[in-house]
This record gives sequence, structure tokens and C-alpha cells, in this order.
Amino acid sequence: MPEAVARLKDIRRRMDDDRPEIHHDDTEAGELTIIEQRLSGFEILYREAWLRKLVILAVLALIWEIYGRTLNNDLLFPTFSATILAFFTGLMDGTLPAAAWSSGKVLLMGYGLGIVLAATLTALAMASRIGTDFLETMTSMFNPLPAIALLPLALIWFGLGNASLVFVLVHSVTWAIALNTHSGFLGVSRTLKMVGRNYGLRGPAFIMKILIPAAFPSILTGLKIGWAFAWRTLIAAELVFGVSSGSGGLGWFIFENKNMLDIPKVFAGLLTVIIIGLVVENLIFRTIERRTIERWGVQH
Amino acid sequence: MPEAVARLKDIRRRMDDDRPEIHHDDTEAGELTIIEQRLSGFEILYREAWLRKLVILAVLALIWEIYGRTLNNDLLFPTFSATILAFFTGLMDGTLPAAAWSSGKVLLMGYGLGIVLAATLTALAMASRIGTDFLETMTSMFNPLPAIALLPLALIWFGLGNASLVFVLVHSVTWAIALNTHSGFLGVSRTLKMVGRNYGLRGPAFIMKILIPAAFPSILTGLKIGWAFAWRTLIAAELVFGVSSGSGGLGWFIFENKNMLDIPKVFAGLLTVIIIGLVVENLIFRTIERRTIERWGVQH
Amino acid sequence: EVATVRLAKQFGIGYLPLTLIEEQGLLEKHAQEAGLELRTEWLRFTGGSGMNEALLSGNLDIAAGGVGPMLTIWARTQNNLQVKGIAALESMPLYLVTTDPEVQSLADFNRSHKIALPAVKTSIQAITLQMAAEKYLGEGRHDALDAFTVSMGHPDAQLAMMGGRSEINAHFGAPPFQNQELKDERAHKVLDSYEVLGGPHTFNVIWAKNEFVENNPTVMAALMAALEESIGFIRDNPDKAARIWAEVEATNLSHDEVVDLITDERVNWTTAPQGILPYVEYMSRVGLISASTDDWRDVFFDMVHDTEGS
Amino acid sequence: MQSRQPLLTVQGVTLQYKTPHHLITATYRVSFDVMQGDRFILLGPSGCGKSTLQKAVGGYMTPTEGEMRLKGRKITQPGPDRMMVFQEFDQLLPWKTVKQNVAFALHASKRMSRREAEEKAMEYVSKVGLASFADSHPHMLSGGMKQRVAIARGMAMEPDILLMDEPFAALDALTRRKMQDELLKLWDETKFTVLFVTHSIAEAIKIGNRILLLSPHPGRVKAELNSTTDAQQAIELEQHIHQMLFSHEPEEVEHA
Amino acid sequence: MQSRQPLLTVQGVTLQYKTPHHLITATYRVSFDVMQGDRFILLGPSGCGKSTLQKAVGGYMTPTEGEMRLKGRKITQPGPDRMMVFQEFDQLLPWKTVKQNVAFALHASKRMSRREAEEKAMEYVSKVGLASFADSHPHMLSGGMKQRVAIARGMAMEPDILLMDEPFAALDALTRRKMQDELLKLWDETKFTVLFVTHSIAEAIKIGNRILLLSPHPGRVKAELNSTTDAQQAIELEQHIHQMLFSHEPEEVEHA
Ligand SMILES: Nc1ncnc2c1ncn2[C@@H]1O[C@H](COP(=O)(O)OP(=O)(O)OP(=O)(O)O)[C@@H](O)[C@H]1O
Ligand SMILES: Nc1ncnc2c1ncn2[C@@H]1O[C@H](COP(=O)(O)OP(=O)(O)OP(=O)(O)O)[C@@H](O)[C@H]1O
Ligand SMILES: [Mg+2]
Ligand SMILES: [Mg+2]
Repeated sequence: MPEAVARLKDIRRRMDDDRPEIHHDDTEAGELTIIEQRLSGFEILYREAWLRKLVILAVLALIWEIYGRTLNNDLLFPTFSATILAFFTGLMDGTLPAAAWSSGKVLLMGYGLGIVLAATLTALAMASRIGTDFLETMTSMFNPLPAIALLPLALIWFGLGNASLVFVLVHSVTWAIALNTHSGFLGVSRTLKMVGRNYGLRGPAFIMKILIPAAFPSILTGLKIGWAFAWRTLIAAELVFGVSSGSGGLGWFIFENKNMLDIPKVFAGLLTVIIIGLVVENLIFRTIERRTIERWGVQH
Repeated sequence: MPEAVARLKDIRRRMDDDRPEIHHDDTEAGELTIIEQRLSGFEILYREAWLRKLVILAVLALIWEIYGRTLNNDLLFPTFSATILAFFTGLMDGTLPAAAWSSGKVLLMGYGLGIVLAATLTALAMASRIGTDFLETMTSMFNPLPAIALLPLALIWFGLGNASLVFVLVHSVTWAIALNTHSGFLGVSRTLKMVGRNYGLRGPAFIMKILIPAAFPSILTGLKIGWAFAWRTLIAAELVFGVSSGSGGLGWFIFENKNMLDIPKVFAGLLTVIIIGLVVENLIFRTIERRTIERWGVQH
Repeated sequence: EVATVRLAKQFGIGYLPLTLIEEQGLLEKHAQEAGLELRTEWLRFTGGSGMNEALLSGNLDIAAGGVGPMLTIWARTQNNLQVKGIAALESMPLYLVTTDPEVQSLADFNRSHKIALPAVKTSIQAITLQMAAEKYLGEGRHDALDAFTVSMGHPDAQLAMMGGRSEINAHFGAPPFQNQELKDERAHKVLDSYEVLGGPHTFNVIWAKNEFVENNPTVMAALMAALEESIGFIRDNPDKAARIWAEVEATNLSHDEVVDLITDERVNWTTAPQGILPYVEYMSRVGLISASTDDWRDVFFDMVHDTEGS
Repeated sequence: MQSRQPLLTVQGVTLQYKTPHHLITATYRVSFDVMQGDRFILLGPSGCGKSTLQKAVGGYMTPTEGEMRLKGRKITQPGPDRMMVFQEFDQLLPWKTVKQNVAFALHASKRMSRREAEEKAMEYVSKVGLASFADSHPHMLSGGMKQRVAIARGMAMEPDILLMDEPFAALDALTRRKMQDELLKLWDETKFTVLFVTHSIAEAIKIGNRILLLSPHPGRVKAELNSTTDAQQAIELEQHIHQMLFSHEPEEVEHA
Repeated sequence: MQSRQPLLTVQGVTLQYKTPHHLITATYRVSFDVMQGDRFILLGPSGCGKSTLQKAVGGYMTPTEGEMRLKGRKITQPGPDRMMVFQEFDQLLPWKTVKQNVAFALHASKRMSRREAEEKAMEYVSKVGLASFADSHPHMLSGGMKQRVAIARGMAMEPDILLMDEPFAALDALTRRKMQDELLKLWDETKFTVLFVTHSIAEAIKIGNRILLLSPHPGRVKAELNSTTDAQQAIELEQHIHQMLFSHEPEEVEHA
């Protein structure tokens, strides 16, 4: 197609330009001064995440208070102030901290074990096809089962008390974390996986050093969900499984006060759960996010 | 550095080679024949996912049966065969299908609403910073709360019956899905997001056409987890909320039979949950995965 | 007055009068006789707290349950909603059953025992156990057994104790669970609530908010009439009553077993509240409730004030 | 011609990346004008801020200093009037086939109906030599093939201004020349404006009519030159640019 | 020299991608031998299977037909004896800084202690001109800078055979020449073997000592040529290769 080429040349000739050429001297990089555009006072405040969150919390508390007052039914839904009062009373007389501590111990144990189990299952799933099928099958079978379904087995295997609670917690934590981790692992870019193998990494080293950091956002989401469901399950399970009196956790605290119709105390118990949730999210999970995901620039 | 360059030329002169040059004629692409390496019979069978899963299920059933027999305690843990028998009896006399249907309706409603709510929250979170904070705060506050905590509000707002159940289900579904969706959205590659904006997509169109397909693996994981927790919550909640006569679902079925100490039937109810879980996973979620994630090559 | 009345039931033979009212349409019948077109809606609950919430949120008119929850809500609502009992359903003994042959009295319980009951500290069984401890072990030792108690639903508790694989070796239950347990030769009775209270006492009661009772005198009258009729029916036709109950309630008991439960000489089908005052006195003394009274009539609406209560 | 309003004016633009721990200045007070119909080249060493400048014109970054105007209107957000061909390989939507990727761009930006979009898409997919891969998903393509789809998409959109970031870098000599010719042919037909990043001086001279030279860290304007079509002048210009860019390394000009 | 054992033998290798709906043959019965110390170039049009061949040598794909042997041992899995520089920009670990990325490769593959790795990493990061970005994370780098880190990593590993897939494609002329020179200098020092994919004929001749020409769809061997260092011969060779590759398009050879 010499013809086409000739035409192209023609085009380009037409564009001849009378703009002057420009040349600049080199500036030294050190001499640069930059004039930044100013932000308004509101914008500066709005940029602070903790401030925005505080405002949200304050608004929610206000809504609660107003709704509680209009409802005016302390036996069903106490006001925010009544709850706060009960909360501080519980805090002062030590019952709430004791209950939270007692629940917290069990929770952390179940959560920790759940993570370990999820890690094992996911590692197996990454290692072989049958492992994948096993994880998928187990998850789709057991994840929908409520904790009460495990009661008989738990009683046989672990008897009453904390061991059974931990068992139930593991059940509620494992599947969610395993699902998220596995899907995160599968989503790791093909190239990164090849890079890892190229270094000669294999098995656990490959998972630890490549897959886990690469799938970290997914894993963290799984951990968050697992954490939340652990709380839910624990509080419900403390009722189903029974507690020997005197050793009850937050679930028991709530149940007992509900039975005695001391509703502000019930809500104080729930508030404790909420506060722990907020603290864990904003101190622990957010810090992890800042140190990892944000620094690595893997979420935008 | 003309010296360096001279040295380089020197190097290259040294490598002169006595290998002959090779030239091939063009083959027509049509003439290609390929001799594939054969697979062994076991390998061919092993490649079938459904077969592997069936084997896993059979092994699990076997373990159950054997453990049940050695335990020999029908009151605590019936054998697999006794459970299957009770399951078919329940199937035949229509009680199990009726209970499953009654639960299923409520479940789907709650699940659907939960998805809608999660979508809304996540959309808000993508639209503005305060939306993100709102989602994060709400999730960390409410996700750990057990369903019983919502009971009073549910009763005030929706009264007894299915509406309240749906409300509780929404609570158990929304946060998990929202968390996964949001983290999926954040993980969408910067370039893809820029491409979407470049097309002039904005707001809902941007979310629908770019973010959702790009974050699909995360969203699907969220949907799976939400699905499982909807079941768990429903079965537990059916007990707390009570029923009007004759309208009980699977949770009620389980409770009633437990009251009658008809443990094989209790396990038949749980087996129904398991079977529904397996069916939904393998028919619905797997199909979606095959049609999307696998075809798009976004998981490896 | 209301056109539809919403009533609650729980599981157990103790709710037999309500079952009969529902099945035979007695409430509708008596309301019609009083010139009121009334519909009923029956709800099932598995525990007292869900039911109380339904009552407080206005989703339920008449609740049914044990004496304990009723006293709790009565004490709590003295200054506002004024919830009170309407009537008793029956007096029935509760047994503490154990499978440990070593245990013959309360004093024999030690750390190796676990006593299952519906809710530690707050259920009627837990309170009765405390009262028993005070009575048999001595003043100030009312909480001596609390450390051995464990919360567990009746079926789970029975399964755990009779299944023999868990630490649970005693159960403070209710009919029909306690009766079934006692049929097994491994189990025997340690405690009888009638002995603790010094006589028969009410097991189940029905209660409502003051507002509902005041606004619906005809309905309440019809309800009382229906109750009387159903109790009369139980007394006169235990066989038929058992049949009806077995038909509508999920049960694995044989007909004869049900009849035995109903006609047990220690069971008294009556609307008259019995043994309420000891409970009120004990619960307020140990601080479980903040109100007290020395007239059982303060705890009930006036429909049963002229019965032989105590 | 001098009197024409510029299509795009970039006025003293400083672009910075703010990360939690660093503040990186990518370009410093860069100014240039792009006229309607220009084939404007950004040329400069790796990391000198070419892609950053393009992203700013694309509307993805707000300058710390200075401003950019398109047709007199300040650039505040991205839009289909400035179509981008990115440097990255992951710019195709993985859930769409090659053809759909091109068609979707046309349809989503409300250029044309779904029907027309399909036809036009197929036309451009053929132009970049991928007709037989029209129904493949992106993950089944080689690096160069992916870039060609992106080029097809950019050209099919016929935007006011086409922003291309090293679009031909992943292509072999033959395919590359074909693509260059396609681009020029298309320009001949529609006289669109293109802002083109490249690291090949020869390509800059062949494709462009005006060339902006940037110096590195942070990117500043070194010179703005006219290109030429005359073969002899082109060689001289190439030498000249070479000298300007490599001035600190007085080495013989070798070709590679 | 002819009598030497080849380091890498590729014998009648057919490579295919199996997707649920397609079966794509990337290369068809490709054979070649790479000797110890070779700078072996794969040259061919976009999509002809160059990257696929490299991935197979890297151990990531199993041939449908034929086999590949490294030092006489059949290739079955990836390993640090064959270090790859991929074509994609996302080959750096995003959670490691530039320096850590290089050091981690050295340490993870058990080449050296963490300490030594750090030092060596810094040395190579400087070689590719990124010393001032040593502590940045990859997402803060430009496309070309990312590729340079990957090059530094590949070279620092000093593997038996270095597999480089269009490593210099994203680099400007100056940086590119520097990198080419670094590569040759390193080769001079350690005489490692390199299998190099490029789409630039000039680069092939400059870098390689032996050049494999592939024809497209599916990739088959067209020719295997010796390179030259003589300037005049180089120009002739370039013309020759040009003709072989572009033979179906009888066009004047234009330079771009
Ligand atoms: N993951 C994959 N799945 C299916 N087909 C693929 C995949 N990767 C590549 N192919 C196909 O294999 C063929 C060769 O691809 P390859 O990436 O090896 O080309 P290449 O020579 O490296 O091209 P380029 O110079 O454009 O990078 C192409 O036709 C491509 O469509
Ligand atoms: N997301 C980012 N965060 C922080 N810094 C960045 C980011 N992207 C680029 N930079 C920095 O901005 C500068 C310019 O980068 P840019 O991508 O514009 O270069 P470029 O001219 O396109 O280079 P190349 O030719 O290598 O693609 C570089 O110093 C780089 O480190
Ligand atoms: Mg760039
Ligand atoms: Mg390639």
C-alpha cells in the first residue's frame, strides 16, 4: 500500500505550524516553591475521621434519647440517659466489667481457635482440589447450622462450661473467615502468584509470604465479620448452654436482667457490646488497616 | 563513557558463534495435529468436581453412622440411618416440606431486603466520606448485637409474626454483605475505576456497571456468608418470637420435636437445613460463579 | 371492647385449661352469650421473656406462664401499667429429680453435681430451690446450692441427665418431664415443692395489663367463665381432656400417661391462686423483686378475689 | 492559525501525590496549550510525570497549583469528552469480551445505541487486528493484544481529545507501525486532537506535530518543539531532541 | 563450542490454554536449544506466544506435547534457578518497599541471609536509578519505575537462566539504553544465561547473540539466527529480520 503511505505524508505536511518553539532553562529542583490552595475551616474539620464518627455517634445517641422519651416505655425500650446511668452503675459496682471480662476470655479463645481452624482449612483448600471441595462442602453444610444444633455434640465432647462455648464460637467464626480468606486467595493476581513460586516458595511459606499479604483486605473483612458473629453467638450461646451461676458473662448478664425485667441494665449490657465493638473496630482493625492496606495502596 | 561502550563491543565480539542458522518453511495453521498426553482413568474421574464432593459427603455420612453407632445413645445423637428415616417420614407426611417452605419464604424476604439495605449503605459509603464513616460505625456497633437485642424494637415496630422475623434477618444479613461489598469496592483496581469514570459513569450507574462486576468475588462471598447467617438466625429467632398456631417453620419444627424428645426428628430438621445449604451452594452459587468469576478469569 | 383477644400459651400439661378453651371455642362461646362477637388469636411462646415483651409492646393481651415471671412483672409495673394476675390455672408439684443414688437430701449435693433448671436464679424452680435450701440447710444458706445449678431448657436437661454422658445429674423440672424421668429406675425424687411451700401451690397463672382488664369487663367475665368451664371439663372428663390435648399438642406420651398426669391426686385444677404469698415474701426479702405485700389479693385482679387463695 | 482559541490550556500546573508518609511532587508548574487538531506529544524520561499530567487532564487529579481548562471550562472531573488509553494492562473490563469492551464504552458514554455501538466496535476491533478474538475475555489475551483493545476503544470513542499513555509500548515493530498508521489515518478522517505520551523519539516525531519535552523529578517543561514531516529534518530533529534529553550524558548517539 | 551440552532444550513443545469454552493453541511444536551463556532472544509479533513460552520455561505451564529440559532435568515446576521478569506491571509485591522487594527475592529463595540481601538489593536498586525511591511502595511508582525494580530483582538473583519478558518496553530511550548496558555489563561479569523477549528488532540484535523468530497464531519457529556486533552487519541483519517478519506486507522499511 504505497498509496496509503503517500497519503499519510500528505496529511502531515498540511499541519505545518507557525507556533514558536519554546525553550526553558533548567531550574534546580531545590528552588521549588509551591503555593497550596487553602482549605476552609469546615473542610479541615471534615477531614478528621474521628470527628466525623463522633458526630455520627452523637446523632445516634440523640435519636435514641428522643425516641426513648416519646415512646415512654421504660420496660421495653429505655432512654439513652437511663441506659447510660445503668451502664455507669454496672461499671462502678463491677458487675459489667466482670461479665465483659468473663465473656471476653471465652470469646478470644474461640476467635483464636476459629482463625487457626480457618487457616488450616484454607491452606488445605489451596493445596489440592479435594481440599477445595472439602472446604466448600463443609462450609455450605455447617455454616447455616445454628449453635443449638451443636448442643448435643458439644455436651458429649466438652460437657458444660467454657469448652462448649468455645466450640460453638469456633463454629460461628471459622466458616466466615475461611470463606473470605479462600476467596481472597483465589483473587490474588496470577502474576503475584507466579512471582511467589518463582522465589521457590511452596506450601506454608507461599501462603504466609505471598497469599496472606496479597489477600489481606479480604482476610481482614473475614476477621471483622468473624469477630462480630463471635459476639452474637457468645451472647446467645451463654443462654442455650447454661452457665453455672456466678460465672456468667455478658450474655448471662443480659438474660438475667431481662428475666428480672430490669431493662435499662439489659441495654447497658448491650451498650457494653456496642462499645467494645467500636473500640475494637477503631483501635485494632483501623490500626491494622492503616499499617497494611493503606500503606500498600491496595485499596482506593 | 566511551570506554565502557568499547568494552561492551568487545564482549559481544567474543561471543561469535558457530551454530548454524535455521530456517523453517511456513506451515499452514490448518494442518496442525496435536498429540495430547493421556490421563489415567483415576485422573479423569478425579477431575469431576461433583464426584469428589459426593465422595466427601459419603465419607461424612459414614463417619456419622459409625460414630452414632459406637455412641449408641439415641437420645443425644442418633445415627445417620435413623436420621434419614425420620427425614423421609417427615418428607412423606408433609411436615418437613411445610416447615421448610414456611421458613424459606421468610428467609428469602429477609435476605432480599438485607441485600437491598446493604447495597444502599455501601452506595452511600462510596459516595461520600461521611457515608463511609456511617457504614463503618453502624457495622462495628450493630453487627455484634445478637438478634434478641432487637426484639423489643422489632415488637414495637412490627409486632409479632413474620415482619419481625424479617427485621431480625435483615440485621443478620446486612452487615456481613455490606462489609464484604464495601471492601470489594475499595479493592477494585484504580485503573478500572478511572476507566469507568472516563465513560462518564457516575453514581448508581458507576456502581452497577463497574464496581459490582469488578468486586463480584467479594460480593459473592458476602452473599454466601449472609445466606448462612440468615438460616442460623431464623432458626434461633423462630423460638424467641413464638408462632401463631400452625404456622411454624423449621426452627419451630426442631424445637417441638426436641420437646417431645424425638431426637431423630430434630436431626432430620437440621439435615433439611444442611441439604438446603448444599443445594443452594452447588446449584445456585456455583452456577453464578461459573457464569461470572470463572468466565472472566478473575480468580485463579 | 376489643373484637379480637390475643392469648399466649407455652408448652406443657400445665396449660391444659387454655388448650381446652382454644379447642372448644369456650371464650368465643361465653362472649357471645354476653352479647359480644369475639375472635381469639392464640400465640405460642417458648419462654417468659419473649412473652412479657409482647405484652408490654401491645402485641399480646393475656400472657400465661409461671408464678415467677408474673410476680416479677407485677412488681415492676406497680407505678405504671399495673400488670396483675387474672387467675391461676392449677396447683402442681415440682420435683427435683436426680440420677445419683448417693443423693437423698439437699445436704448431699456437692461440687460433683450439676442441677439443671430453666433459668438460674430467676425461674420458679430456682427460687423454690433457694427456699428449700433456706428451710432445710438453715437460715442464711439460701444460695448454698446456687453454685451447682445450670440453666437449661427442660428437654435439653432431661436428655442430658438421662443420656448419662454429661455432668448433669439432677433436674428441677416440671410435668411431664419430671414424671417421665421418674419412670426410669435410675432416677429418684429429692425434693417436692409442695413440701417446701408447706402445701399445694400454683404453678401456672395468666396475667394482663390493668388497662386491658378495665376496658374489657365483658371479655374478662367471659374468660373467667370459659376457664371455669374448661376446669370443670377436666375434672369431669379427664379422659376426653387427655385425648384433646394429645391431639393438638405435640407429645410422645401415651394416652394413659396423659390421663395419669391430669388425674394425679396432687394436681388441683383450679383458678384459685395458692401459695403466692410465700413466694412474694421470699422474693422481696432476697431482693428479686422490689415490691411486697401481705395480701395475695394485691397481686391479682378482683375476678379471683373471692376464691380460696393464699 | 495563531489566533485560534486553544482547546486545552495548562497553566502553571503542579501535581502532587499525598500519601500518609510522603508528599511526592510529580510535575512542577507545567504550562502548555493544545490547539484543536493537534497531535501533541509528551516526551520525557521514566518517572518524569507524563502519566500524571495525562491523568490530570483526564480529570482524575486536582492540581495543587495552577489550572487546566478544556474549551475554556476548568477541568474538575473525568468525562467521555477526554478518552484515555492507559499505560496499565488492566484497563479492560474483565467481565466483558473484547468486542463488548469497545461497545460498552460507546454505549455507556451515551455516544450511540447498543446496536450501533456493536457495529462500530467490531469495525475498530478489526482495525487493530483482533477480529478473531472479538469474543474472548481479556484474561485470554497477551499483553500487546490487551493494549490494542484499549487503543481500539479509545479511537472508536472519537472524543474531543484522545489521551494516550504509551499505547504502543507493548507492541512489536510491525504491529506498532500498523497502529501508528491507523491513528494517523483516523486523524486524517476526523481531525480529532490527541495528547500522546511516548518514550520513543522517533515515534514522537512520526506521530506528533508538536512535542513537549519534560525534565525529570519533578517534571518541568524543558522545551516545546514543532515536529516535521521532512525525512532529513526529522533525523536532525531526532538528534536535537536526543541531545536535549541526554545532555548530561555526552555520549555517541546509538540506536536501539 | 558446538559440542557443549545445551543448558535448556525445548523439544517440539506445544502449549495450549484450556478455558471452559475455548482451547487456545499458543505455540505449536517449538524446538530450540539454549547454551550456557547465551543471550537468547524470542522475537515475534504480538500474541505469537512469546510470553507463553517463557512461562512454560519458568515452569508454570505443562506442554501438551513435547518437553523442556533444564540441565537435562525435565521442567516440572517453577524455581529460583529460573528468575522471571514479567511483562505485567503488577509483579512487585505491593506490601514491600522497592528495596524489600529485591531483598525479599534474594532472601526467600535462600540465596543469602537477610543482611546480605539488603545490601545487594540496595546495590541493584541504585543500578536501575531508583536509589531515592528505595523506601517507596510500588503503588507510588510510575510504570517504567516498576519495571526497573523488577529488572533489578531479576538481575540481583543471578539465576542460572534469567527470563525477561519485554522488560524494557515501558522505558524511555535513555533509561532503556542504560538498562541494556547494565544487562550486558552484568553478563560480562557473571556470564549468566538470559532468555529475552522483545519486540524491537534493534534491541534483539543489540542484546542477543542468538535470535529465535516466531510466526503468529499459533507461534511456530520461523528461523533461528545468529546476531552480530558489527555495525554494518547489524543493519543488514535488521533489514533481513524485518523482511522475514513483515514478508507478507511488501512495504518500504520505515523506521519508527
Ligand atoms: N491466560 C490465557 N488464557 C487463554 N489464552 C491465553 C492466555 N494468555 C495468552 N493466551 C493466548 O495465547 C496466545 C499467546 O499469548 P502470549 O501472551 O504468549 O503472546 P506474546 O507473544 O507474549 O504477545 P505480546 O507481545 O502481545 O505480549 C495469544 O493468542 C493469547 O490469546
Ligand atoms: N499513585 C502514586 N502515588 C505516589 N506517587 C506516585 C504515584 N504515581 C506516580 N507517582 C510518582 O509520580 C512521579 C511521576 O509518575 P508518572 O507515572 O507520572 O511518570 P511517567 O512519566 O508516566 O513515567 P513512565 O514513563 O515510567 O510511565 C514518579 O516519581 C512517581 O514516583
Ligand atoms: Mg507513565
Ligand atoms: Mg507477552
